[in-house]
Amino acid sequence: MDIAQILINTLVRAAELSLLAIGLTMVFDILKFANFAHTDYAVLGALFAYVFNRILGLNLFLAIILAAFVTGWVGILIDQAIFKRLRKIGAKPVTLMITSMGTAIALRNLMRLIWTSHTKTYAIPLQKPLEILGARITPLQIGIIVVGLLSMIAFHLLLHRTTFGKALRAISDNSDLANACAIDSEKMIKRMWFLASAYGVIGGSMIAMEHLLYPRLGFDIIIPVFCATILGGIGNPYGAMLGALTLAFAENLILALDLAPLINLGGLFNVGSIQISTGYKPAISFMILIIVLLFKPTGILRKK
Amino acid sequence: MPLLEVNDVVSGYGRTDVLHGVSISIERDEIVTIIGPNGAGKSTLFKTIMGYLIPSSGKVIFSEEDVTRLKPNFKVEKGIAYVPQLDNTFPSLTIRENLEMGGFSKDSEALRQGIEIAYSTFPILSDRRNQRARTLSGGQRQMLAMSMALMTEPALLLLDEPSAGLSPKVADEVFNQIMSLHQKGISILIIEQDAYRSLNISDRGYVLALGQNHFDGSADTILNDPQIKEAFLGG
Amino acid sequence: MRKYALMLAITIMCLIMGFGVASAADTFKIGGLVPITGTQAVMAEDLSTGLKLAEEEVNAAGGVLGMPVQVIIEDTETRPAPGMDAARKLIDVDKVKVLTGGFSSGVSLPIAKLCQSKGILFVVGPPTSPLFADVGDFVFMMDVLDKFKGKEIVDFAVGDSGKKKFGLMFMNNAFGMALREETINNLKAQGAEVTTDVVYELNKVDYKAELQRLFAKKPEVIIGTWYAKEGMVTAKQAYEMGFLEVNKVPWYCPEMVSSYATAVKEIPDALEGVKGLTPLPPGLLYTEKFKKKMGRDPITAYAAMNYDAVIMIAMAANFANSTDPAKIRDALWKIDDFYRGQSTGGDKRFVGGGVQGFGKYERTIIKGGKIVPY
Amino acid sequence: MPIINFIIYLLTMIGIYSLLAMSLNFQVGFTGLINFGQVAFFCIGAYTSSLLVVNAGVPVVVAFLVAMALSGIFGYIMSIPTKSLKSDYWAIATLASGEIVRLVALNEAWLTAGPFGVMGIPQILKDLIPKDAYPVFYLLFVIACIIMVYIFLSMLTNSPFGRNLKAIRDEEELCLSLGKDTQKLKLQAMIVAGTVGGLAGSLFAFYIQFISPENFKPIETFLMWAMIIVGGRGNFKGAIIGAVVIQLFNVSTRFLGNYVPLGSDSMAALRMTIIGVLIILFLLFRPEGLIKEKKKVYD
Amino acid sequence: MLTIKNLEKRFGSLRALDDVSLEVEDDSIVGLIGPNGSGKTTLFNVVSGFYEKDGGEVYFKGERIDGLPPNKIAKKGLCRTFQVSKAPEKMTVLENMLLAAKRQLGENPFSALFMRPRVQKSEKANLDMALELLDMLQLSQLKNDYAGDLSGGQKKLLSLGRVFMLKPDMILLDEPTAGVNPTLRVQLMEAIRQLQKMERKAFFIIEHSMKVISNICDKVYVLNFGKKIAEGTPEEIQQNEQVLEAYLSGA
Repeated sequence: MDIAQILINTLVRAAELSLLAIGLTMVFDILKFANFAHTDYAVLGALFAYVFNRILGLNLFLAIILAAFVTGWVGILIDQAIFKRLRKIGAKPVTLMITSMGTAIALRNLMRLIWTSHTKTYAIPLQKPLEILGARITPLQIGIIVVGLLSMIAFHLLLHRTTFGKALRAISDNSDLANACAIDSEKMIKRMWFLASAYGVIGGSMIAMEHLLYPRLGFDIIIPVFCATILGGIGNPYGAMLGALTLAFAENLILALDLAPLINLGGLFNVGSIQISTGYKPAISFMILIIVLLFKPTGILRKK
Repeated sequence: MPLLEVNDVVSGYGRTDVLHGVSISIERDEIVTIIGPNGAGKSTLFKTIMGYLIPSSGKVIFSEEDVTRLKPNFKVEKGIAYVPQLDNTFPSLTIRENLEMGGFSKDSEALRQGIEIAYSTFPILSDRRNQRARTLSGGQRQMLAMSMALMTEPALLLLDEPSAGLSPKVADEVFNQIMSLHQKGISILIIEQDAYRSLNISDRGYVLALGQNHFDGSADTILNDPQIKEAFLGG
Repeated sequence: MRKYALMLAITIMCLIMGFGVASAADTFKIGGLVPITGTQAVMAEDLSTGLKLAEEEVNAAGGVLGMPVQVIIEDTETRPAPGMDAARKLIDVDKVKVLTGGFSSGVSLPIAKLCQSKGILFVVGPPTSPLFADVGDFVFMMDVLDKFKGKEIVDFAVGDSGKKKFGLMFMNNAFGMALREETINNLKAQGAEVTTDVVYELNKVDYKAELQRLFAKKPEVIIGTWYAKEGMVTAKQAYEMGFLEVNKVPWYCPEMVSSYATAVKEIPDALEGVKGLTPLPPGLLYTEKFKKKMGRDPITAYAAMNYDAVIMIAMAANFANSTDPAKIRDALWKIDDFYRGQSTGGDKRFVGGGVQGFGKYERTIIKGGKIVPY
Repeated sequence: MPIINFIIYLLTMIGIYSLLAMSLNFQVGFTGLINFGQVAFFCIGAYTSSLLVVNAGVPVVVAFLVAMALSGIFGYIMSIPTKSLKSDYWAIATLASGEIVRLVALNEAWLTAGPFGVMGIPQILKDLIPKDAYPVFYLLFVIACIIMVYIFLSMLTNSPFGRNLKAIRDEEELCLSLGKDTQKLKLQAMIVAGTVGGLAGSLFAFYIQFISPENFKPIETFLMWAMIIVGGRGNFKGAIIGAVVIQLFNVSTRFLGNYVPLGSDSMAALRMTIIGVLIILFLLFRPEGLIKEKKKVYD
Repeated sequence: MLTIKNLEKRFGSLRALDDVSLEVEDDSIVGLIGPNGSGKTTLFNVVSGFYEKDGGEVYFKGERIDGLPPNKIAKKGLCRTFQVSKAPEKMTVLENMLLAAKRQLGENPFSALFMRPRVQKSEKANLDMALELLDMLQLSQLKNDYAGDLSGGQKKLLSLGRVFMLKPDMILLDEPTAGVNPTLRVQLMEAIRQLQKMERKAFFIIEHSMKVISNICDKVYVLNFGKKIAEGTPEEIQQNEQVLEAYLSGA
């Protein structure tokens, strides 16, 4: 077992996941529903970035920023067209959740219609790994961890230092009272969608850089993102980060764990190495999710 | 011309009407109390005035302007402030942040001044400015809620059961505070369920029952009317 | 009520209009099953092109029994149920007597059973599961069985590297698991040791934990196979984790083209020196035609199998002078000696159970961003 | 007539899906349990019955019953967390449990043959029915099952038991205050739904005669949801109508390719886009679906 | 019938119930009054099992019931209504009434399927009883309307009807007359008193209207700040200094 490598892999994955989880948790916090389309927004943004980067030849960094901006508006647009109407007729959160599932399917296939199912990559060269403490890490991965960290700090500052952030927290606490404080909650919700989608795009583009990009990607990453979000306690941005870390660590650790010493009990039995089949890797996040939900339904960090 | 006029308002939740044609009015510099049993529609009336609920008929007129369909946040900007009954602060925000939220529409200079005023009026808020609002006691919470509402420098203040859950002593303090606000020239509309204390400081009162005006008149009339006393004041 | 009656009416209209067109004209129809959507959709365009190229070529040469050939392509969505929808539609609505194509064994196997029971000829394109051989006499295969491929890759890897400790990484589906089983059997027969045996789920974006596991017991040689998407991600991550250093631990892949066709273009440096088998070269004729039609190189060699399948079906029908599936079936056994195919080395002779017995695999290596003969 | 064969095939598949949609509607429309793991019942039913027949040589009837029982038991297991979880958390947990069931089928190859799937599932009563009439026979069998399930579920939902379920859906606390053991009721509802789902799975397995884990991906659950949203929740006619609409739509778009100048990839993408949009439009503008929940009127 | 000993309930730092002890005798009507936020509804929620207590004991008919889930408590014959009446949106008034009926055979899926004649017979009996009650509550013309469409007062009446359907030994009523029109209110009180006399049921009522309380209650408890500050007959309570100070504040 190579602890250093496991830790590095964990950090990279956690950085990507938590950027996505934050947007999800924010929407849940304010609008009280789980947005199944969230990762598809992220992928849409990553595809925009691909267009800007590969087709218009923009610098990748600029391309992602621009894509985040554009997708932020898409998030607002979808909210105005769909979710706002449902809010107006007082739909239950569950209805919103199912609607977001429909939105996810429509959006994902629309992307396929436009960009085809083929995989895409950004114009970045292959990374040569550096060796740190016996573990390998690429400059891009360091970048991802740094961007992840910076985004988290930025998010924290946003929530606690800006009027907008405070207003968001206020709406999350008590939206009626927020209205009585002259806070235009619809306007704040618009900005919140912009922010959630934009953060998602940063996460999505980082996944696209580090791994691959294709229209179905959103569906392939939604479960771990949900898992991280719930693990940390839905509606809590710090929980989302912690959840992402925990999940990433568990995924990397559990496959590396050798259960034999546990069963042998110091020589009582003699079993060769017993490891969980890698075929069950996708089940790890599910199992963690279910176990957490069963024993601590509010997640690791209780909300507020 | 009254400051606020509610004209024959029919309003409610979804398909169920709670108010069946309620009319009230408040002049400038008045304290008015609305009493009535639970379920009479008092809170619904406030929510309709504030714009959380849009009436199916009737009008809400504030400063000679029809504001019936205005959203709550715009009403606040027009000069109506509202202190809800129990959930009237943001528990996870600090006291300072709560005050900032109260003055959300103000620019930073006005905001700073407003906060200073709030601190000087209620020194306890100043002492605990960086603590979260959920740590406050009931009376302190009520003071914070009122300070928040005052941040917008309103012309009219709506108070939903300001003494709910408070001990008599603290409730007295709250009512003293209401008096001093009134002296600063703010008109005040209070909902109370058991309303001796608030009627005592009020100019006029309305009695609401089953979503309709039941009675109105000066505070003394109401306090001394034996029928009302028996039916609504629990005496 | 009115609304839903209207909707039903519209849907039924669509169906009837579909029926109307589908049963037109005097043509020889071949059903082509292609995974247009779903997990294998990346190769769909190539696979369809393989079918269409053959169709054009046959028609240019006069068609079948004087009739033009029409290949009707249907989407299997890479899932068994819609695959079944597609096959049923082709057989029952379009009235095709011959089917070809297919991709996943899991999707194509129930279709093969259906064809056998209905007396429809199914010339399976790319799938390689040995289970097809047992279905019956109406089912033929254009690709070489996993059994041959497993032996071939083990011979290559053991002989070439001279090492005995193997790490395996195969995808968790019918194709991957069959190949894995054959590989393990052959390795054992050669006295080699399997240190780690990793199976992975398709359509994930992170395979670092699997790679970590693969290398945990210090294997000396790696054998593994992927599809384009997973091949790209795994190669990239293995390289970044320092696991793809072929001079230390050589990598062998039984399916070079389908595993690395995308990756070799995007990240050639990472894959430099990876060796493996290529069921090619597709005949120059095919590659050129493909290039002319699509303006690019083919991604996958499997498309050539679809091409071969259509050509052989047409030849057999002409030879039998009939469009009856049973007669075409018999004719297939007679023409296979004469046909030089475009896939798996060109030899398209069937052996027992209607499977390919003599396909050749070329040993290849990735050099300078290209898969070249080793 | 081959076209008739295709229509019979289509109707059979619609029938199987409408069973699944009815089972889901029983959970969602009547009990208010938001189950995103409905496909698990389908999977367990299909695997249990086919493995029992293929590997253990159990008579088909017994295999069907065991399959229904096992998938009912899985319903029971799924219902346990409803005690402590809010409905949206539970929904996500069911999504996970549906996938776990599929992963077990995929990875426990000693039992399920893993990715290779279960081959050689025999046809029911093959020897007694002439080959040409078999599809019609099976269709009739499926229809008979639908009628039985329809009557069975309608009897349940019209009984005091069904009334309790509706009360849970609308006001769970009230139900508690009236002395109803809501947890037990949910559990019973999930068992009933699981049993029906298991039946659908068995019917599917013995119709297609080959099952593999690929049949049971989350997308299936999504299609079932589309059916009950379009058809209407809180009544079983809606589930059947929904299954008809969604399945016909799915198949008819195959024919649309003849008229619309789009590649097949785009066509398939368009089809799913339309289903997604359809769901959104229904939820926005006709939330009760094509068929409204029927008001129970006493005179 | 109901004995509460030293009951405590905290929400964070707030003591919602602080060492409350009280008793409700067999076939009596007991009132519970106190200002808003004094813990009346909390007390009901703890007694009926919706909240978990933080200390103390609750006995019903000599049996300890604290810690039991709400449905078990209701089954034992201790039923309640809610302050804001709950009305299942898509169930008719009559369905609501039938829902409440006790020990229905058809609640078990098996008997619902296989013992239909007997289920239908008990349904018929319940239906008759429900119609009778609806008549009394003047709701019979609304019997086939959705409960969600009723007005607040009508919902209150419906919730009373539901509780009567349960035939409990003791009923906790949370503001049964709020929002009900005055003529009906009198009838309602009359009904409660009759029920108490005829069927020997005990009532425990949260009320605001002193008139109601003094009309029908045998005994009254007063809560303030989660503490019991007084108990006695309605006349005694109206004279009690402490009560006047806290509850009637300055009158």
